[in-house]
Order: sequence, then C-alpha cells, then structure tokens
Amino acid sequence: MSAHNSANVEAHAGHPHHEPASLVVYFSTFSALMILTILTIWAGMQDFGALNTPIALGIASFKAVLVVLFFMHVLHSSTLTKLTIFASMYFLGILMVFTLADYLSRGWTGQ
Amino acid sequence: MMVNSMFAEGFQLFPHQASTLAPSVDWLYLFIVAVNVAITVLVMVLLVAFAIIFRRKSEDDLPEPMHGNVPLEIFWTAIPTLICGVMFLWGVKVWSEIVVPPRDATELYVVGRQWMWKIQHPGGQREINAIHVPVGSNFKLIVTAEDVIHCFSIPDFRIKTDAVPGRYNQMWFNATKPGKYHIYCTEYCGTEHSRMIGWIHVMEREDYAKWLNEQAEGGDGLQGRKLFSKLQCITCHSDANKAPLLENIFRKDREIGYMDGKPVPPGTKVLADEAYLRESIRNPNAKIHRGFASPTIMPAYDRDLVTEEELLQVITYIRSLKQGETPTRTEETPTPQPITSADKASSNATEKTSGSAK
Amino acid sequence: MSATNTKSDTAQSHDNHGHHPSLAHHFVSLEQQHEANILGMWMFLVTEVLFFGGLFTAYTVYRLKFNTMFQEASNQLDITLGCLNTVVLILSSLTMAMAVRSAQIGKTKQILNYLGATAILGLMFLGVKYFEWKHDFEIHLVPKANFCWDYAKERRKEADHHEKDKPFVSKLIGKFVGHHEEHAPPSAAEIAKDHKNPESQQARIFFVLYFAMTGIHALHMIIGFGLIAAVAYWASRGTYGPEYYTPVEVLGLYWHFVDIVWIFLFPLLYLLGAHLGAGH
Amino acid sequence: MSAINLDRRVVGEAASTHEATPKPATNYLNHETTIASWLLTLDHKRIGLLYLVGISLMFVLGGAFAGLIRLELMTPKGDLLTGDVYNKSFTAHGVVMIFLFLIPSIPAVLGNFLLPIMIGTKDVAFPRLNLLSFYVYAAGGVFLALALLLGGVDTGWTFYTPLSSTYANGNVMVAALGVFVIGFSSILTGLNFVVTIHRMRAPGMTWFRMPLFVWAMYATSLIQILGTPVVAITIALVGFERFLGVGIFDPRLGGDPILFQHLFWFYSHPAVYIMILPSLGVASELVSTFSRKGVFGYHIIACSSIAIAIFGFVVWAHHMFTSGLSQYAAMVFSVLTFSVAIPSGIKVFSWLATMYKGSVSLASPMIFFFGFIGLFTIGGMTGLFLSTLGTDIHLHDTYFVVAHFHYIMVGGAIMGFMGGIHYWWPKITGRMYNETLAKISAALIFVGFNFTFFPQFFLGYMGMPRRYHEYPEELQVLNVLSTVGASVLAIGYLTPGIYLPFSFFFGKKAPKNPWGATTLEWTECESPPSPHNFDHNPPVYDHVYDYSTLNKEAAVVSH
Repeated sequence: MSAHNSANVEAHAGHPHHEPASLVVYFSTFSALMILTILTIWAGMQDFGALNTPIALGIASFKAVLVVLFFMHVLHSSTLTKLTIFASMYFLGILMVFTLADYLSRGWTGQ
Repeated sequence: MMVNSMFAEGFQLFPHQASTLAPSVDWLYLFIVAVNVAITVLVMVLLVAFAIIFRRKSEDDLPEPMHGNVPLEIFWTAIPTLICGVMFLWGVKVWSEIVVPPRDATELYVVGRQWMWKIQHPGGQREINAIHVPVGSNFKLIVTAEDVIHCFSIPDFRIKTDAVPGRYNQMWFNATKPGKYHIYCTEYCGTEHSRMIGWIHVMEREDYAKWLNEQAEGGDGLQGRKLFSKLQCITCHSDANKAPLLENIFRKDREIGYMDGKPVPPGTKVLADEAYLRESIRNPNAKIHRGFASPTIMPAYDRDLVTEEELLQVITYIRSLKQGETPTRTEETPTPQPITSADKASSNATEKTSGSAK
Repeated sequence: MSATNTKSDTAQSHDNHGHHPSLAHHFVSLEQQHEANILGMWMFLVTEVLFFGGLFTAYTVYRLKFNTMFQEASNQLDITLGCLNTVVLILSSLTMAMAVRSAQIGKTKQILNYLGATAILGLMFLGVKYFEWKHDFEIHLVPKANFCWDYAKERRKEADHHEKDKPFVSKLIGKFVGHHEEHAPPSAAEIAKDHKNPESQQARIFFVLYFAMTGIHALHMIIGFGLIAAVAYWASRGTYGPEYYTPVEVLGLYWHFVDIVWIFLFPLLYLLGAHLGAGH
Repeated sequence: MSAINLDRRVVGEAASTHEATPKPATNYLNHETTIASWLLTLDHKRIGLLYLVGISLMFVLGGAFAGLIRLELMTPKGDLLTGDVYNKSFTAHGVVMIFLFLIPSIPAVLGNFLLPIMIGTKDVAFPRLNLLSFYVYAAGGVFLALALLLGGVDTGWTFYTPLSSTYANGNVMVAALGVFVIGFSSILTGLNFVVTIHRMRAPGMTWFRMPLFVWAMYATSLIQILGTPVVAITIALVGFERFLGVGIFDPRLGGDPILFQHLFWFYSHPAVYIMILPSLGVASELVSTFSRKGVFGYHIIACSSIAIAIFGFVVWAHHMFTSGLSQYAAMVFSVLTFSVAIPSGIKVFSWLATMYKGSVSLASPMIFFFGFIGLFTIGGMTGLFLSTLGTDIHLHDTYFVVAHFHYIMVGGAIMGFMGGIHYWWPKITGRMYNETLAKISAALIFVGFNFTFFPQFFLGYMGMPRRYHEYPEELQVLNVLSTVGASVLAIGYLTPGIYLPFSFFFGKKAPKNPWGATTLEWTECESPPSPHNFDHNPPVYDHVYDYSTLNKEAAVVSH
C-alpha cells in the first residue's frame, strides 16, 4: 500500500489490484451468460401474463450482475466502486419510481 | 403620462378576495408570512448584533474555539421541522379545498389555444376571453388545450390549473363579490402569451339570468345532437346489438371487456367520465364495453374529424341523454365506414372500404 | 473533539516507486494514478446509467400507457437477429476481458489479438444492426421517414407465411441476402391515414424509442472502436504491462457497460411481444 | 474544551521549514507567458482563470438581456420591444445566466482554482479533461451565441414541450444543441472534482479535515454527475421530436408533455443546488476566517451539504403542482420539499453561532457575506410558500416565483461568488484591491437587489404571471420600483469589473495570508501560488479551522 496516498486507505483495503482473474472465472461467466440468454428467450416465448416483464428484467439484471462482478472485476474492487454502482442504481431508481408515482396514482382522484 | 398611470385608481398591494377559497389561502399565506418575518428578523438582528458586539478589537484577538453545542443544534433543527410540519398539514388542508370541487357545481368547459380562452356554458352560451357567472354559486371548470400547454388562472379567486393538450384538468370556485376580475394565462405559451388574458364577470343573480337569456343560441347539447347524427354515431349507438346505448351512462361505472385489444377479467369497470368518453371517441379500441367485439368497427375520430370543441359538444349531448331519448336511425344514413378527412370535406362520398382490418 | 495525533497516518517514509514513464506529474504513484483513472471511468459510467436512464424512464411510462401496442410493435422486430447480436456482444465482452487479463500478465501480443477480436465482433454486431435497420426501412417502420403501421404488419404476415417451412439456416441467410418481393409502397394518402390511427401512433412511439435506444447504443459502440484503436496503438508500442495497464482496464469497463445496456435492451425491445408468436 | 487543547499539530516534514521558505521567483501567472501557454494550459489555476473570463463575459451578456426586460416592464404596454423580441430576450437571459454563468460560476472558477490546493495536491485528477471541459463549455457558448445571432429562441429556458418541439419559431435546435454540449462540460468538471477529492488528498487529509468549501464542491459535483445526463437525453429527445417530427412529447402524435416536465425537472431542480451549494461553501470559509473561529458544527454543515444534494433529487415535481399531477404524488413531493429547508436553516444558524463570541472583522469579503446571509435567508424562507400546497397553486408561475428564485440564484449565489472572488483575489492575482470600493459595491448590490426583487413578491401575490410582456396598469408602480432597483443593482455588479482588473495591474502586492486564514491555500502557498502549488507535502492539522497558533504577523489587513 502506498504511503503517500494514505487518504485513500479505504480504496485499497490492502488488496493488490494486479492479480489477474483466472481463465476459469471468465469462461464460466461467459457460459452462464449464454445459458441465461437462452433462458430469457425461452421465457419470452411463454406467456406468464403480468410476470412477463419481471421475469425478463430479472434475468437481464442477473446477467448484468455477472458482467459487473466478473468481467468488470467489481467482486474484488474497492468499497468505493461498489458504492458508486449502488449510487447510480439508487438515483436511477429515484428517477423512475418518483416519475411513475405520479403516473400510477393519477387515476385515484378524490372526486 | 407615465406618472399619471403610476398612481392609477387600481393601485393595490393585495389581490381582491373574491371567492370562498380566497380567505383560506390568505390565512395560510399570512401565517407563513408571519413565520418568515419572525425568522428573517431574528437572523438579521443577530447578524448585526454579533457584527457589532464581537467586532475585532485588536489584531491579536483570538476567540475561544467552539465546536458545537448539541442541545442548541437539536433545538434549531427541531423547531423548524415542527414549523414545516404545521405548514405542510395546513397547506394540504387548504389545497384539498381547492382541488376537490363540490358535487353540485355547474360545469364550464375551458379550452385554451394560442392565444385565447374559449369558454362553453352548459346552456350552450359561448364566450371568448370572458366568463360570466353569478355570485354565490359553485362552478367547476374543466380545462384543456388545443395546441401547447397553457395555464388558466384567476388570482382574485386564488385558483389556477394548467391547460394541457390531451388531458382534462379541473378547478372550481364560488365567487363572493360582484365585479370583474383578471383571467391570466400563466404558463408561457408563445409570442402573445401576455395577451392571453380576459375577465371573469361576477354578476348579481338577476343580472346573470338576463345575460343567460341574451346569450342563449344553439346550446351545446343541441350542437352535440346534430354532430351525433352527422358523425354517424347514431347508426350503431341506437341499436343495442351493434353498440352500447349511451343513455344514462354519464358518471356511471361501465363494465369493460377489452382494454387495448386484450380481454380483461370479468367485473372490470371504469367510470364513464369526460376523459373516458373522450378516449372512446378518439381511440375506440382503448376500452371496449363487455359483450362487444374487439377490435371495434367504430372508426377513430381524430382531430381532423372532430375538433376539441365539437368533441365537448358531443360529450355534453351524451351526458344529457336520458332513458329512451336516443333518436331513431333514419333510413338514409349509410352504413358505417371509416371516414377520412377527404370524406368529410366532400360530405357524402362513397369510397372503397379500405380499413377492413377494423 | 478529535484531538488525535495524525502522525501515524502519514509519517511513514515515501514509497520508492521509480518514475515510471506513464506516471503523470501530479500523481504520486502509479497506484494512485490507476485508482484515480478507474474511479473516473466508473463516475463516467454513472453518468451513462442516468443518460440511458432517461430513455428507460420514457420507455417505462409509454409501455405502461400503451402496453398492448408495445407488445405488437415489439413483435415486428426480428428475435433471431436480436439473439445473434446478444451472443456476439457477450462474446466480445469475453474477448475484452481477456485483453485486460493479457495486459495484467504482460502478454503484449495477446492484448492486440484480443482487442482485434473484440473489434471484429463489435463490427459484426453493427453489421447485423445495419441489416435490421435496412429491413425496418423497407417495411416502413422508420418513424417520420416512411412509417406505415398497417403496411408493416401486412409485410410481416406475408414474410412469416412465405418462410414458414424453410429450414432455420436458410431463413437466417435470407435475412441478410434474401430478396424481397416487390411490393407497391403505401401511397401518401395511405400513410397519412395510417398516421391518424391511434394504434399506429402508439406503435410509432415504440419505434421512436427503439431507434433512439439502439441508435445511441450503436453510437457508443462506434466511440468504443475509436478507443480500441487508440489502446491497440499504445499496446503495439509496448506501453502496457503488469505495472501499467490502466487504459486497457478503463476501456474494458466502457465496453462491458455497452454490453450491459444491450443485455437490457434485448428483452425490453425484442422479447416484449415474443409470446404473441410469429404472424400474430 | 479550551483553546489550549487545540494547539496545531503539525505533521509532515515541512512543518518547521515553511516560514523560512524563500519566496519563489516564479508563480503560475508568470512562469510562462505565451498565449498558447494560456490557451493550452493544463494547470487547474489557469483553467480557472480562463473560466473566469468566460463567465464574466456571459454575465454581462445575460445582464444586458435582463436590462432589456426590466426596461420593457417600466410601462404596462409593450412599447419598447415586440412580444417576440421580449420572449427571446427572457429566453436568452435565462439560458445564458443559468447554463453559461451560474452553473459554471463558482465550481469552474473558484473550484478549479482552489479545490486541489485546499486538499493539498498539485492538480485535479484529469488535467486534460479539465481543459477539455473549458473548450466544451466554449463550444456550447458558441452554439448558443449562434442561436441568438440567427434570430433567437422563444421557448423560455425550460424548453417546455410541445411549445419547444412543435410550435416555437426560433432556433430551438441550435440552442438545444448548445445546452446539450454545455451539459457535458458540467459533467466533466464534476467528475474531475469527485475523483480528485476521493483519490488525490494529501497525506493526513481525511474527509473531516477538509475545508467546508471542498465539501460543498463535492456535493455539487455529485449533482452534476447524476443530474446532467438526464437533461442531456431529454433535450436530445426534444431535438429528435422537433427535427424529425416524431412523437415523443407531443400529444398530437400520441406523446405526453408531462413526461418532459418530469425528466426536465429531475435535473433542473437539483441544478438550483449546483448554483447555491458552492456559495454556501464559500460562506462557511468567509465566516470562519473573518470571525477567526472554527465553523460552528463543522460536521453537521459538511453533512448538510450532502443532504441538500440528495434531498434535492426528490423534490422536482413541486414545479408541477398545477399540471394535473397526481394528488398523492403532489403531497409526497410537498413534504419532501420541506426536507430541503431544514439543512439550509441549520447552516444559517450555524454561521451565526460561528460569529458569536468571535473576533469579527469587517473586511470587504465579510460585507459580501452579510449580504449573502440577508438575501439567502429571504430567498430560502420564501421557498416555504412554494412548497406549501395551499399557497403554491396561487403563486405558481407568478412573479413571486421569479422573486424567490432570484433571491436564491442571483442574490445568494452571486453574493457568494462575489464574496469568494474578493476573498481569494489576493491569492489568485497576488494583489490587493481597494477595500472601500469593494464595500460600496457590496452595499449597492444588497440595496439594489432588494429594490429590484422585493416588490416582485407583491406583484406575484397580486397574480402577475411570469414572462409577461404587457401587464395591467395597476401593477405599474411596483414594476417601476423594480426597474429602478435593477439600475442600482447593475452599478453594484459592474463596479468590481473596474476596480478588480485595476488592482490586477496596479494593486498593492498581497502578502501570503492577508486575512489570517487557516486553509492550505493561505498557509502553504505564496500569493500567487507557484505552478505546482506545493513543493512539499503540505502539513495537515486536526482541525482545519484552528486559529490558535496562526502566524499573526501575516495578518496585515483586518478591516
């Protein structure tokens, strides 16, 4: 750990970033992504009614998490990186949830 | 000339209180003013006092450091929170008076367009940039726009709502003082935004009755009835096997069979209000009454076929339709066809039916 | 309140990193430079999330309003090609991850190979996209230019009927090289009439969002090619090794992000109406 | 707790040597003098100055449009400008002032100059990006200038659809492109600052040892990163709709104009905090230095900046209370809007408590601080009328709103900016300016501002709508008062434009630490700083605002 950089202790947490991930990780991630792609297409062909979109988005999110954790090395990244990702999701959530809060409760007028 | 008009008779610092809502809003306003003045004065007095009392007396002054005082900080967090809470609750109370119209209110339609307000009374009287109402009656305004977003505002009544194209917003008032009051457009709407103004005339009841008599021509209901035939609504909506009858349906729950072309579970109901009727005319497939096929044979009546004003007239007519009042279909009315604007221009054209998909 | 001595934090002696040629003057160490660059990229990706987030919000709002038509409009898209592109892009993510790994373990030559593979896969993706868009244009699904919902639906039905019994491979090949039967394009009057149809309007909003989202996604890939070229140039000059490979990793983060966007676009745009079946 | 316990603990090897350091012969201003060395500089300090020139020009331009507007409103009839020219004027005023002046003002000028120094590093994390952000800003400015030269834009700075996408008759596309481009400049600045603060702090500079200005910049940068992309894509969609005629927001084509408002205000409400938060940070620095006392409740002030940034993202729909917003959503947004008031109030009270039993100097930056407190308090308090549902309906889109946000964004933000410029001017230029003129300027701004905008609260409650070119006669008295006030305000704003440049060439040489401040730019840097700020690791103390062992000889200007 670099001493003249001690303000950034939290970022390093003593973990060396030079360590490359093993090939097994990459290829199993890739395989999982392929399987999930097939799964999502199969699920898309079925009609689960109201669950169609949650299932599709659930699989997509899972795929995204795999890419983020393994291809983008976030599994071994600093807390700060994880926090950054969380913050982006959080504020995207605010944008969507609060906008929809208006649209979905439009009809409930008190008249 | 400028100096003359500067102190014109109209000079005032507070708007008229001309509706039943105005005092409620004003009391809330004065409460917030009082809180504002108290806190602002407190801050200013402390600022000036501290600047004088604790001014630097010598270059060597070194005040004792001070890093915080928990009780004090809790105090000045809690008190404003409390005050804000009171404002919020009081605000919601006043606001619910503003946004929920009484049930017995007479309904006026307001359509904004660049750059004028068009008003329709239930008796068919129409006005532009002016509204005549009697003192002491509840009026509900149903507000929409033809082109861009406008905002209908009567400051002396303390009410305001945006006129959004494609959507009906509403507001209400009960005028308390005879006189004339400003109508403004408060949402910027283009070049002549500041000329999109008018007057609301609050009249004594007998004056109003007189005015109504003078203005009555073809009422909206009558115009709507004419359109009902002209647009061929009558062809199907007079026969319960072809299409639902429209008698006594307004403000009633309607059971729906299809929504956007998809079947919905039995028992699904929607309220047949203005928005529903409007949607059913503009986009008939949006909601299909239970027992009828989807997609429907009814054509979509777009703006080129029915203007916003005509649409309101049709809706007024449908609202007024009572049991057994549907006119009978006349023999010469042709069978329904999707109408194009070209058809409309050359009235009774007989073109090929191209929209068989309907 | 915190009158603790701070010496323990800082009084250690300087690290003895030599001055690496890739170390900028204002950084103290390569480590600090690496961390700063990686964080910078992540911060940029945050802005990208919210940039696409605006589009996704618009999509969600209209999807809720026009659910049925969105499904039907989605059903006009070609799932086979969408799926092909998904596979291609995920594969390119794998090669990109391998490129970063090669840099980490100091195999310069492999970096170039993997970057090249990534670029080729990326080009394949855009090639497929090109054929899709071309087809959309031919069947009048491009908003403004020539949008005609009724016409597009008819063409789709015909095509499904026509290709029903063909084997998959010839279907697939047909998507790229297949000729289309000459069809009278819709007349101006037909298009004008179609545009007044609420169904057509709703479907068109789907296609506006489809072209906006896939278009901006494609733009990101094109920018990505530029970045790949730059990194490949430096890699060929032997700049990167286990000590210093920050730009490769930064590029990797960008490319994976573009991949993730597609992972969401695929089900939201292509699979939305898949359950309606072909020829619906 | 007493002062004795708080003696400075000096860390790092430089502690004992810094008073003996000879004044360096070169500084960042004179070590290179070619034009290219300025235009292509990677030095954060020089980039800050480039921005200072840019935003000053834009301020004059935006101010000229404000002058036109106020002149037109002297009389109820539209006798000076046509309706169209008037609309284009207030659009230009809004767009220039917000996107080209206020948003970059403190972050890009003072932030760029000071942030790296305050946390003890040589530069921002990405100097090239920093320069790029300036040129992106300039490019955006060129597009907006082009839009004006081609005949102007008449949508208002809010670009509401379907007016902007279908009906407006100006160069909406060019202006929208300008706003889109400037957005990226803002994003790049914010990104640079966040990374710099996270990764570049000097040894020992922990989060709670950073000056409050840095905290404010951090909060501001978060908003720039999180909000700006949303408005960028929204403006792009308006562009698609206008350029291609496809329906996204236009109800005639099946779209929803309210969706635009949601997306637009998701950024544009937090954008207000981009403008005011840096001023709050400057205010904390001023009150501490000129009371010679640590800021009362340092931790709470630091956290309240972050709180304002986060709460700022969940209040946007209070701009839409009359649009037909769902009634339940309206209540939620109303209560959340109040939540922003609390941290703002805490800041004001804490500043007052800092002055309490302090040693208050009445030097000119402090006079600006007093003005800032006055205007910010009035501006903040009048916000309560607009978060309260019952009164907002009546006040929405009237001059009350105009007055309220000018108190915050012009009164508060520019007073803070002026205070900051006067405070750091000796550091930036190495010269002292004329104190008396500075105080007169502060007084003129304060008085002129209140004369301009206070009458507008009355106009607003009377119902006078915003963006009106003509108005009823009974409203003339208040409008004339406002215009007269505006002329005083203009003189107040222009005075520093004379004596500050004058001092740059002819002013007295500034000492290293003329105000007796404790942050690194004063204690460890010469005036003006050397090209790389520090030639050693700067020492970091337990308490950033610790005046107990301050070198008293350095304090030559007191009041």
